[in-house]
Amino acid sequence: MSGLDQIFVWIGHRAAGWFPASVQPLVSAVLAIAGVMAVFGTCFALTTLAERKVLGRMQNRFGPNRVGPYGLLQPLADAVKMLTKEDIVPFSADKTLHFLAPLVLTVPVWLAFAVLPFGRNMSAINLDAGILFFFAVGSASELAVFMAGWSSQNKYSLVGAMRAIAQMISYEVPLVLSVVPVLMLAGSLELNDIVAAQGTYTFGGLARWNVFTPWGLAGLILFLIAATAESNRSPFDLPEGESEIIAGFLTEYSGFKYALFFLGEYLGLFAVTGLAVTLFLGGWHAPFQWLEWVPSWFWFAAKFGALIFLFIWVRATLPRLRLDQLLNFSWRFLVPLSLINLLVAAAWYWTGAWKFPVVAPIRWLLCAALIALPYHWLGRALRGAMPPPRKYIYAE
Amino acid sequence: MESIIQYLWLIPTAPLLAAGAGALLPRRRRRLSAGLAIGAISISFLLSCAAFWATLHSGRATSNFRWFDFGTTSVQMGWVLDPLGAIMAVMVALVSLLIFIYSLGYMAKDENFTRFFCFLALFAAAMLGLVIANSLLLFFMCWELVGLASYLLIGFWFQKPSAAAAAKKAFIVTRIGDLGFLVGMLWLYAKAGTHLFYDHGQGCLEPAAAGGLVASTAIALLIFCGAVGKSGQIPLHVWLPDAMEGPTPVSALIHAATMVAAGVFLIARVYPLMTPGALQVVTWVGALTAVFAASIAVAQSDIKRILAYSTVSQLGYMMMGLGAGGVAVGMFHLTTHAFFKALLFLGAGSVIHGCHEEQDIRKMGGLRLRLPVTFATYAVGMMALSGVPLFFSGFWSKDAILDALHHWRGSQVPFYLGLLGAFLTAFYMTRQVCRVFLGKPMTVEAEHAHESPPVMTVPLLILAALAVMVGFFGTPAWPWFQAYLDGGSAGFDLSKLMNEHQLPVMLLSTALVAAGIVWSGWIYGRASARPAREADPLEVAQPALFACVQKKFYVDEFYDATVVRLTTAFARFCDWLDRVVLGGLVRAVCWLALALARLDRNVDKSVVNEGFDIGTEAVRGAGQWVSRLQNGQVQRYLRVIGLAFCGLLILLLWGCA
Amino acid sequence: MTPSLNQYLVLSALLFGIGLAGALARRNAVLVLIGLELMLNAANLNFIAFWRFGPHPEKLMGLMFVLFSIAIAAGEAALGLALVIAIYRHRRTAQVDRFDSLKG
Amino acid sequence: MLNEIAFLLCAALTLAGAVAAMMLRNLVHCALCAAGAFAGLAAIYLQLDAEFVGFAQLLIYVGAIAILIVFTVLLTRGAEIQPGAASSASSWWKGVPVGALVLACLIWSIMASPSLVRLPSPNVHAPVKQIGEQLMNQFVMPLETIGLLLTAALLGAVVIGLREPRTSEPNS
Repeated sequence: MSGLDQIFVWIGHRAAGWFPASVQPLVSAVLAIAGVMAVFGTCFALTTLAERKVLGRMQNRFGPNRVGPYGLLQPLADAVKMLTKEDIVPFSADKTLHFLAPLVLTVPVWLAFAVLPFGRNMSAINLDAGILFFFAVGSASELAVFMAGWSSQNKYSLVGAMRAIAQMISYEVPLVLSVVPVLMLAGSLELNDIVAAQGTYTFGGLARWNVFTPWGLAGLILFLIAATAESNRSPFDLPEGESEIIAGFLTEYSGFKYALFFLGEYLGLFAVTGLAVTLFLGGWHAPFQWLEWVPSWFWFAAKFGALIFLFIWVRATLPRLRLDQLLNFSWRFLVPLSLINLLVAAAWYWTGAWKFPVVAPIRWLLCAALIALPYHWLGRALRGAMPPPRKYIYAE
Repeated sequence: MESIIQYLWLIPTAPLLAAGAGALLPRRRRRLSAGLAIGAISISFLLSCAAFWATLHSGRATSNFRWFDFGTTSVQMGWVLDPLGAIMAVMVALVSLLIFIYSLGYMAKDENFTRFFCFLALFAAAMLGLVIANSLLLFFMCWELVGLASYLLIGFWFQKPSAAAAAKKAFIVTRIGDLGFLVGMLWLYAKAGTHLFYDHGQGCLEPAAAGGLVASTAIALLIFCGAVGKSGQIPLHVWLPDAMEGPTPVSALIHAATMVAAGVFLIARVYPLMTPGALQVVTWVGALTAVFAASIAVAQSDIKRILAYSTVSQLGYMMMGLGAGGVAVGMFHLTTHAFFKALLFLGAGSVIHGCHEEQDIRKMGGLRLRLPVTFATYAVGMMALSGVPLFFSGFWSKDAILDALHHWRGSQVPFYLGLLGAFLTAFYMTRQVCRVFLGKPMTVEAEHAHESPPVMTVPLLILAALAVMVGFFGTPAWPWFQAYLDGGSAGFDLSKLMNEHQLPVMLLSTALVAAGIVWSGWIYGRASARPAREADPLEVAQPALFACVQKKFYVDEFYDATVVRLTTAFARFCDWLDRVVLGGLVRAVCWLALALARLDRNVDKSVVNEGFDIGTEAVRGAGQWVSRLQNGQVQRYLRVIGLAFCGLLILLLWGCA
Repeated sequence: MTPSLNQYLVLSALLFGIGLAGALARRNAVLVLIGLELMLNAANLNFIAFWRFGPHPEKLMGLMFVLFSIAIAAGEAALGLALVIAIYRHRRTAQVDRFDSLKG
Repeated sequence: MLNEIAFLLCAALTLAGAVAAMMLRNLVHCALCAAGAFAGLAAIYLQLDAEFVGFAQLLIYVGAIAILIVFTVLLTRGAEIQPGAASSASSWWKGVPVGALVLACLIWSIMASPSLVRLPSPNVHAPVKQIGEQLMNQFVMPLETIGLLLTAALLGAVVIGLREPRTSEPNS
């Protein structure tokens, strides 16, 4: 409970204190919003740079290194470029929707950050149904994508939009289902409660994060896969696959609107990453009890950064999926597996009442087996369901 | 005792499970099926030994349970463990085990090996269930199951018409006896009110119930009918020789050692019901059967048929023993006979196997050199059956029967018949051994005969050892067997062997046996040197009598001429009745129905149809009118609903205001 | 000053009327379905309003009703739209006034 | 005052969306306007302290049903062909008067009930936990039934939507 831990809270209180009491709640809310927007706006800029640098390193090249020291000013240059570009609207486009689409995408995504706890006492609002709020505002992005694709009156845009919606609908199911075990075990939809439920320590100081349980581990992996697909990132970037449909629903966008889409997609990624940290990785809690003195917001940022790095890494590693593979993977593998994960969580809850020596490893192994065996079988069934690899007759 | 009685049901259940599993196995799983059956019967054997051990120290134990209720009565079933059942269970399980093993070799080439072991296991299960049953009803069920298994196994080679016929014959003939048994059983239930043998003083065999029975002689005789059928006593003996069409291990197991002894066991089991009058009948039937069958055996030439008639004859001895001497005497002969008759049958099987399925003893000869083990064991069996003194079990058990007959108060005729039977037995067994093993080979097959594999000869050796040893448990000097069955203890007293009651009988029978062996040896020892086609020496001496005996005293022909023809005639009559009388009646009814239908059709056409036509036209018209309301335009429906809603709302508000 | 119950009810009635008029007037099946959804939503609003203004809000009866109603509406929409697509495949039209025969 | 303004704004959004959804010519516009109306209703639910229902409304209506409608519009090519201006006068006069009549009846009945002019109960809140407990206790049978119903609806929709085998189509 050091001062450093609560420094942002303290700053917010002091700043709000300058205003009359009647508008203080409004002011503190505005301040929180401004803080979130500032932090994650910066984060967006840094991430674009980091992504390009990391991708470059992974592909054995340097990445941007011309603008500023180590290329650090590259995001700034990109921003200037984007804002000064001509804003092209196709002649046949539905101009209203073409204009509204980036807004409809970006605004709800900002809303989603309102419920995330970034540190001790550091969430903008404490909603009773926080998770539900998160997913409810996130659902608007599908409409935005459709609006963008349809209003462009371009067949690539429309195909891209349809692909994106199919993908988002398919992966929203496992995304939500993989969250449910956490809610079951925490007994609350409020994110602060979920973080608090992971806030105790066991085995001499190891944190009780959800990821250390079998269902939590499986849930995190399922969640991350579904989140990758939800945010249209590689290897699930079919809606924007350059080599197939130019840029999908983004084809007819340029300039500021394109930048807004870009921003919206990254913010969506940040939001689900933050949710993954909160749900599975213990939120802002330290991994070991003796590390509690480190400020809570630092732990959140560290975990957040690690997951973002993981996303970049995955992008650099895996090739893009085919559409049938994508849908099969979701409906035949992720959805059943996340349903089974519910049962595993129930089993974990139930076995929690067991009382005999060395119960912990036995319980862990039992639940792990409960999820590992379906994983094996479903994986085999999935391999059987996929069409065989194409044969290139003329290439050989 | 208490502990083993709870697991007694496992004895029949183990082979039953093996049979069930074997029935589901595909044909090619030969080893698995045989292994299952042999393993199961081994378990039964071990359990039987444990049960036997338990009975050495204590008396009778029962375990009853309620099978079902109807009304106020409840039908009970249960197991009983007493010396009688225990000795029988051990004997059945041991002989079954040995014969199962023997079958491995004997049936090795048969394509239906799996089925064979399934049936064998089914038989063993039924037989063991019968042995430990504590209810006449359960006994009867197992009894019928045994009959079924016997039917299946006699007809195992059902491709042979003779085997199929023999199976049917065995089934039908024993059914006649079983009918009597069933009637007796029901009568007994009506009188005693229970089928349990022992039920803490309430069972039908216990003094409280059995003492006060009315008409008990009739019941006992009806039950004896079952025994007559199963044990091949006159006049229902005709099926047993024909049953030899089955595979030889089956003959040994079912039709020599165990199943046919079930009739004897039945009488022994219900002995308390047997009144003196009934016992007299038993004795007489047994005596007649013994001599009758033995005399037929003299003139047969099929190696297995000779043994079959010998079995019938020995079963007659057992009946005599039961009738005149009591349970112990009959059961002792049953036990010794089981071992040496199984030995003889298996030896015969070995001979047949060695001679390439040849069964005619006139075509054999000189096999002692080619099948030495078989010869040695067969000789032991032959001497045991003939009753060669002192060392062979048959001597002691037969002697006990003869002794009992000698002291029987009824009549001395059975005693002399028994002596005659003993002489005949020695005669035909010597004849058989001479024909088969001594002399020179009569045919090419006999010359090229070969010894059987160890899987067949080892059971022979074990049975030979048992055929000798079992007898020592029941000598007059040490009557352990009798004492065990009666629940007492026996002391060793050599002087009893020498007392004035037993010694003359013993010497007399010994002399007769010796005479039979010597005479037969004198005749056939020389005859076996002659060619096979030549007539039997006895036939030369007494052609008419020999022919009569060879044709089994024309009993089969007699049955054909009387019972079978009568039945056939009655069946024809029934057929005629069905075709002409009943069929005519049915045809008449049909005509009547047809006429009515024609009438009805006309009425229907002119009256009903017209009416309905008018009615349906009206309905259709109305429907067409109404269907205009339902034209498929959903929006119109919705509009109507909306207007109706307004109307209702206005009415409602009007009412309120 | 907070709005009173009858304001919500009037809003609900307006929504219902608009939905009904649309469902009756428009000929495209999809639009008819949208009209139906609007009417359902008007009913839901009634439930919520009566729950909020009712004497026993702690019993959550209205909320529950609306939750179930929303779930059913989702199923109804999925089925209705699937039917529209299926009919469109057969008839090459999505006009409700052409859907007037039972045979495919 | 603030509440009143918020209510009026949300009501205006909802009604405008609904009217537009029923009157616009382009079906995609109609669908999107309907989504707007649904979102406005969700806001009204939030204002009525029914957080959970509001979010559920947003999630299901905007996230699922609107998308479904849009898909259907595209699959039935409703957005492209508009033969003879779908909103022809003949159908307008068939529908709107009935709608107006019903509306009039409803409004009249509302206005005729003075007991409806009342203020909300104070301090109402519906915590998620309580909703969950009620769903698992008092309403568990309806919940299970709804689950079954949704499963059946899902299967039914899939079966209906499946493309039939080519052979059974007469004109292809």
